[in-house]
Amino acid sequence: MVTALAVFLPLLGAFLTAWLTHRNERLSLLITRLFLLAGLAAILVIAARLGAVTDGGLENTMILRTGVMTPPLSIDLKVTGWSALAAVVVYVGALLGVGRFSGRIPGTQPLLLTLVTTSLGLMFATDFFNSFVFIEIGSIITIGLTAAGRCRRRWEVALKTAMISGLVTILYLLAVVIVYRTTGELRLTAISTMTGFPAILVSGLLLTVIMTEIKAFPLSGWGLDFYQGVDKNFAAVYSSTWSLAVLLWSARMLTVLPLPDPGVLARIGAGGLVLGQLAGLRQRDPGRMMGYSTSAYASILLILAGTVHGADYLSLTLLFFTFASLSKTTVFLMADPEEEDDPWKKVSGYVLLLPLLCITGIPPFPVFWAKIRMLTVLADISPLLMGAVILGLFFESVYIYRLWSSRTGPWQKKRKYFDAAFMGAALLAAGTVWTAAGAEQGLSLSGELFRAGFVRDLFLAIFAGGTLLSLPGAFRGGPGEKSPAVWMLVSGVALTLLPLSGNGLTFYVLWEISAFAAVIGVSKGARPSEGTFWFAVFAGAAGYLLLASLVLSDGAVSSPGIPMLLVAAAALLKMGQGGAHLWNVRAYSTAPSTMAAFLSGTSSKAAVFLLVFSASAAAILPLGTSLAWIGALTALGMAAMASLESDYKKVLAYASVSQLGYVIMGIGLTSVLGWTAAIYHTFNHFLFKSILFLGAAGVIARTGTSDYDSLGGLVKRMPLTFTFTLISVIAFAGVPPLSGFGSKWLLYNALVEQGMLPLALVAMFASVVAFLYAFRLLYAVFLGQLAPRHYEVKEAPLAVLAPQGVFTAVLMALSFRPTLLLDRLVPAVASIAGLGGEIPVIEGTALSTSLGYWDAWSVGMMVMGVFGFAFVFYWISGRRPIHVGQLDIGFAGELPPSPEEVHYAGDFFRPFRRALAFLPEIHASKVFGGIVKTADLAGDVFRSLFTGDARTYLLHSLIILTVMILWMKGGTP
Amino acid sequence: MYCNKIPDKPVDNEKIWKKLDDLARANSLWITAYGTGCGAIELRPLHTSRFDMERFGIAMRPTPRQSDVLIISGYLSVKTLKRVIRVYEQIQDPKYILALGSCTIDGGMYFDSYNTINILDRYIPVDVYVNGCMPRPEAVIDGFILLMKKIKEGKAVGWKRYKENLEYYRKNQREIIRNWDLPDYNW
Amino acid sequence: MNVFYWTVAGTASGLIIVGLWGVLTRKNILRIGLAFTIADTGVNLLLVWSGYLPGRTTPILNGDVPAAEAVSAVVDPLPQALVLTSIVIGVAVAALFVVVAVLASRRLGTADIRRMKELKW
Amino acid sequence: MIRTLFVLLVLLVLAAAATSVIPHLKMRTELDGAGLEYARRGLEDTGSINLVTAVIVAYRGLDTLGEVVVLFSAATSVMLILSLFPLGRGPTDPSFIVAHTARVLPAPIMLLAVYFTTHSHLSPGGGFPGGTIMASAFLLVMLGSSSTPAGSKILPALEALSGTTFGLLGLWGTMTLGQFLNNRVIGIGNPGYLVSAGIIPLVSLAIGVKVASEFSGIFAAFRKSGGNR
Amino acid sequence: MTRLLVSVILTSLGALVYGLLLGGVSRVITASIHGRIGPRLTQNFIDLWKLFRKESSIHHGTMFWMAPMFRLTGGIGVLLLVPIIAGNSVLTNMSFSGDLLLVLYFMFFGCLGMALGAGDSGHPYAVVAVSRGLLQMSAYELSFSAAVLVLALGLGTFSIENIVSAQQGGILNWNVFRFPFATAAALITFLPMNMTYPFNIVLAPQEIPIGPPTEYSSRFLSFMFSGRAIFGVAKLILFVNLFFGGAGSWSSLLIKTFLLYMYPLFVSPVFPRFRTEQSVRFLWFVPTSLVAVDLLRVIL
Repeated sequence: MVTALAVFLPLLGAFLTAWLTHRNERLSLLITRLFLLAGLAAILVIAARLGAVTDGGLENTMILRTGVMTPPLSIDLKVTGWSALAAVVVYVGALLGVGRFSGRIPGTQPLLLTLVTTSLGLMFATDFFNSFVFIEIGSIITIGLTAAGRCRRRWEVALKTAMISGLVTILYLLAVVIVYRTTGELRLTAISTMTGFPAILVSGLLLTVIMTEIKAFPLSGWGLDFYQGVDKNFAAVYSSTWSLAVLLWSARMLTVLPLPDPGVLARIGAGGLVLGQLAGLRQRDPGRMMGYSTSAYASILLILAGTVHGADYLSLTLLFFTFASLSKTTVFLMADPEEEDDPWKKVSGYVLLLPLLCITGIPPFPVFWAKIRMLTVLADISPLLMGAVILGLFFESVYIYRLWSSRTGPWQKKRKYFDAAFMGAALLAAGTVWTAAGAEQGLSLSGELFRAGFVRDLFLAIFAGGTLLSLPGAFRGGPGEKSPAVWMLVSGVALTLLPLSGNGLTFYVLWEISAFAAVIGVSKGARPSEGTFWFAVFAGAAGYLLLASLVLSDGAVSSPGIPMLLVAAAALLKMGQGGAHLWNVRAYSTAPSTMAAFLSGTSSKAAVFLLVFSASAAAILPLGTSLAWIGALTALGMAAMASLESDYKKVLAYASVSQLGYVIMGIGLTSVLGWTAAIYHTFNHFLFKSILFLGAAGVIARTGTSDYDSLGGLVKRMPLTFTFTLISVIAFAGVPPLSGFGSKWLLYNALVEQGMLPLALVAMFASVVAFLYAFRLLYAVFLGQLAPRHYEVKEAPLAVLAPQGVFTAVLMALSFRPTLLLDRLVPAVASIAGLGGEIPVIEGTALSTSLGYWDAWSVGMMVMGVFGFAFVFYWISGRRPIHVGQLDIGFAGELPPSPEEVHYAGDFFRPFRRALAFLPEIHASKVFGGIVKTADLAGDVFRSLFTGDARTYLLHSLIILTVMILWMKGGTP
Repeated sequence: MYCNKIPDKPVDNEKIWKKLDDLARANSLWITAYGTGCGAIELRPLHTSRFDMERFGIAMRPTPRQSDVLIISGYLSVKTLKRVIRVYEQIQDPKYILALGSCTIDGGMYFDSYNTINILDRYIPVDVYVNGCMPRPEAVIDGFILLMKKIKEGKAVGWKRYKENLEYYRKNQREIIRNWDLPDYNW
Repeated sequence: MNVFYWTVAGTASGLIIVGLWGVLTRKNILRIGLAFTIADTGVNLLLVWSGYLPGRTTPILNGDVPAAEAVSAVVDPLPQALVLTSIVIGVAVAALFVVVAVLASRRLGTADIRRMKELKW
Repeated sequence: MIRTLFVLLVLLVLAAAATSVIPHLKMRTELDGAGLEYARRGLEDTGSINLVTAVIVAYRGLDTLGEVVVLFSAATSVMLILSLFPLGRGPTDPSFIVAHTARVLPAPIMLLAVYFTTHSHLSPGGGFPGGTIMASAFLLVMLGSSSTPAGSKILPALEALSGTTFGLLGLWGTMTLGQFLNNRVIGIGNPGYLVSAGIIPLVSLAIGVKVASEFSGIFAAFRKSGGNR
Repeated sequence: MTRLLVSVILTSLGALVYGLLLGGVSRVITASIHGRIGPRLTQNFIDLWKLFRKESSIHHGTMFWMAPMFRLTGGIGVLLLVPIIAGNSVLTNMSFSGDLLLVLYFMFFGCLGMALGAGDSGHPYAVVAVSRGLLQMSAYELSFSAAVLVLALGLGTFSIENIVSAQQGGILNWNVFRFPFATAAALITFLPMNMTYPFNIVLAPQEIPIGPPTEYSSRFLSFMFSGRAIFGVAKLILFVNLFFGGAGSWSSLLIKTFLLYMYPLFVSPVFPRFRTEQSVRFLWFVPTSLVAVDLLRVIL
């Protein structure tokens, strides 16, 4: 009874509202809501009875018999726990959308209610012809509501939809004829008993129908047009009701198709995923992007159907499609259909983020759990297939990020746009919590992960300390920036938990949370879109690589080398090595400065942590030399780039990547000395890069610019900031007695010990080139002439100054007593299995290897002594000099024109540029631009399939049908 | 942007080293390489092996900060005077002025020009005049030797005079330089 | 009888192919709708055809056909039921298609489907 | 031209590929499958002499409900679209013949329709043909005048009523026999009589009224959309 | 400790005197090459004293103030880190606190301080010169450190004392003969290191008077001169230690350093000045390819 009510209540409501709708609109809307609520209650009761949320509950069944007798004579509606949960989503989607859509367009309520009944009917249908009836109702309502919706291109969309449904009708009925004639009945399960050519024909017909209906590439053309042109609020309803129902019905259909080889489905799906999403890369229209995303999910369905079976299949499809649908509904609810060109114009990306991240399947959002399990299965079947799927998913995330990052509008205040959307977001959040709580765990990374010990604690200290100290300054954004504090905190907490995570999956989840919280933090900057987009793309890529490695190392098929390779690639991307610095530069320079400090100082260390801890030394050994070379060349190239750059934050970004190159080099050496150098340098880099970026934050907060040409002379206004920056610059330049020299010393010892002299040379050259940008940074910002417009500039705010002070104190302590750290670090590194080479000896304050020795304490004392002596001697030896004005310079007897003209900061190293002129200009932006262009071109080839002519889409369907029939016919004897 | 502090009046309080100091100053005269007029061409031969001024410890410095001697090489126009004042004041004490040619003494052949300085000593304190139009390098070296002698005797005190009578010099300077825009003292 | 059977099947298939050909090549949207109806008719014919049994009567068990002999006397009732549904659906879809097509051609000023390509790529 | 040829090629290849199914679709000489069962026990199960009606209304009643919903959706959509986007072309005056026919014929047509509808379980016919015929009567009335008939006001009410009736009749089955749309909720009576076959006549009636009101609604919507004289 | 202190002070003073004297000698020799008489040998002392005793001086800010100290500290520091006479326990000074790598990197200390002071002076020429100087430094450090690393790898040590002791026992054991190409490269880089022609782009008085110290005067300048003199001596000793067998006694130290000091004198007076990018490219390619020969020898 409850089942019948759950299915048919909306229909009764539809009959009622059809009568009411033009008489009393408000009452009609109220009744619509009431019926939907009643239906929701009913379906919830059913779900509870079936125990749908418990283990195995998805397969529990409840049958609603209709007519007389039993199937095959009559028709059953079968509710499983699986479909009951989906039905809940259908109701929720309809409830969310009814106000935004039907409230706006009177007379649509009966159709909406009918659509709910139909969706449920389709999901529960067990009869072949009965499904057809439901499909037809759904199509008719879709056409009707599309035509009735508020959108300029409604006719085109409605017509295309109508033509598609016309073709589907014909193909489906042909299948009905064949099925009935060969099996004598019309139950869905009967189809699977078919054999021979009829089976092939029916499979072909149905597969074409399904691919068209679920909008799987290459039959997705009409779906793309649909999402682009349709009333976005109708799309909201459509996604959670009809679209979901068709997906789930298709999910069941695909299991009963009498295909000769179900693996074909996975191949079609994977191919469609890659090519279809490739075509979507260049997409700019937000509605169409959602169409492409739908097409991605359609492909995922095909892949699942070809590879996963049983209870897994049920839970995976459910997780994927319900949450994707709900997310899409939420996204569409935020749209303003009155805005024809960009319905999301007024929506800030911040609001869109939750549903969009949900769609891309970033952990801990529910789709992620489904994704990782799907990939696990695929990894066992074919790593190649898995790779293709990951590539396709990555493409999807790229345009989704673009959609998100291009939204820069202010927070939309109008309540009417957001009540439903917020509810959708809340539901998503709840779903996230719920699925995360029940998520399956137990995957692990290869190697000896998460050894407790000093190294782990060191990273813990870096993550926690970095977060805490970057945070105070983040509460107030710089000029034009919003405060990234919340997201920095989220990211930082996730980072801090990283070393404590118990297994690979947790690690990955925390990694992604940290990355994407950081992405959001970056988006708070003054010019966010570009940097945010690239950061998101690279973080996404790194995440997918890590995911692939995680899944592969868990699987049985592949060799252990490949996961390591992927981990290394992920870490390199994360650290911007080997040309991936594109994102660092763009993100750091557009992010709020404190966020950049956090990213560069603290967050980038996660990649080092990943490398150090996931790589058993044996696994990294084959990659070692290549890693070291990548690190060395990156260190050199980025140092050169930093020298030629004239934006404060970009320079720091290049410098950050360059410095991390040394870390990679050290790790690549796989010796005790190398790893000690790498970890020691990591800690150093954490200190000085945090100081530098926080200093930059202070400067930018006070002056409002990060351009070298408009800064200068700030030492007179911000002496403390200058002092801290000076110390950290001396440190990273590796000049004794400050701590940067320590890491260099260890590194060269390691390099020479391994006989890698060319590498040592490149490293040496890089560290000399580092002087160029180090000095330029100090000079252009703090020294030279103070521009008159900065006369009133005050010292940086305490919130960034105090942390700098703390960092500097640690840095100084470490400079004079590096053994404070090395005492513990060296034994800890030495105890890591598989690391070769000699172990440096620590005696007192001195450190020695068979090659050389270094006593930081005595060097420090000597420098302090000589310096102090010189100072005192100068002080007592004569009169005090007179402090003169900034323009009191020997200027050939002239008065200098103005401070700005005398300040020589732009194109500071022009001779360097000239000297480098013999090199071809290889900018990472050009390389990546080339990659993007190639992908675009390739995508354009596939995009050109979608000519916009509905007849072409029909022809595609027919061609696919023909090809499939011929293919399967050829495939079976 | 400019330091407007008027320099303190010089005091002789370091008697102990004075002899040694004067000796060193006399034997290490660094010239500001600054040609103010036609006579600058006569200075170049001083570098050559024929005249070789380095044997007296005389060297050219490209910046007033590091030099001791300013050579006024010929007539000064009003325009140049302004620059000379600035360069001279930027030289650190003790500093000396060697004026070359008749023009610096009484205006020479340009005595009636509307735009030249006739009596240089009214504007900046000259320690040694070398007459001639132009004086030959030998004469210049002779002037240097005279200057060295004066320094050793402690008589080359133009810089002290300038500081003590700054108001006087400034008045004269301001009289002739109409668009006066220099700071109170050019540090 | 076999000839009749296959003739019907052939006609039906022909209708479908002609209909599809019309759908794929005509430019006027109303003609496309008509072509759909043609193909639909073909499919319906095929549906009825599939329930055909030679020499049998309608499945109404009145005096002519005793209930006991029904099994050997009547044709298959199911396709007939299905085709009824199918026809009704066809009518409904056709009605909607016509409305949309007419309104589209009125609003867009053309009935040429090649002009309705604003949404693409 | 190339396009046409290509389309033709695709269709022919498809057809050629599909011909392999011919051996599997040979003419049947005996009933089998579900058809056999219907013929064997249809009368017994449903009490309907007309086996097609038994299949439509009783065995596969859900399909029929769906069918009704299809019509309902299409009608609602058409009405909705036409009300939003009026065609803006008014009706012409009916010709003399039409006007007079419209006065005479509707009554006998209605009679036929009612017979069709109520005797669905006894003879060829049923809710759909009956309803369509009823709608044709309405159409005739409408064509006979140049305005929308006054009766069209009650069409939505009729539609709602009949639709709800259909639904409730179905739920009745669920409540009593646990089977939606079971026609035996009130006993199947004596096959061959008007009052027999359970609720089949009632359902047919509901279907008839529903279909009639929907079609009429579509006609009325067209007329309204054009604007009354 | 006291001995160390005394040694440190004496070494520094000695190096100052020696450096100034060498400067004087070089001026005299240059003058001779020009056909002039040239200044007195003690001219540099006179100049230094004069500068130190100037009556007034100006400064531009804290970094400007501190730069000469940086310079001095850099010079003295390098001097103290290099063992002056092998086997002499006193004159090894502070060399126990770091090896060759430390010396290499400590050489930047003074340069960095100087550059900062120049930057703080606000004079554009000073900064242009710093830009040139840093560029040139980045270029010559490449080949110099390459040469040094070849030595370190070839001899298996970074310790200067060990490098010196490895060269004992005959002139053919000197690194100049064991690693001739590396030594040649290092000797080429010795020219830009001492800012002599043709690499005199930093102090180019005719272009950018006179580079970083443009604004320095009086005592600041005297500190700078002292620092430069000491640093020059330190570099000489370092070169002698690295390539010319080190110094076993005072006499050999003086002879070797003197000869090494003379070598630029015979190059610089006859060359014009490179442009910055020419200099940089020359230093990138020519000495580095020389080192590469020895590098290949060592590796293979």
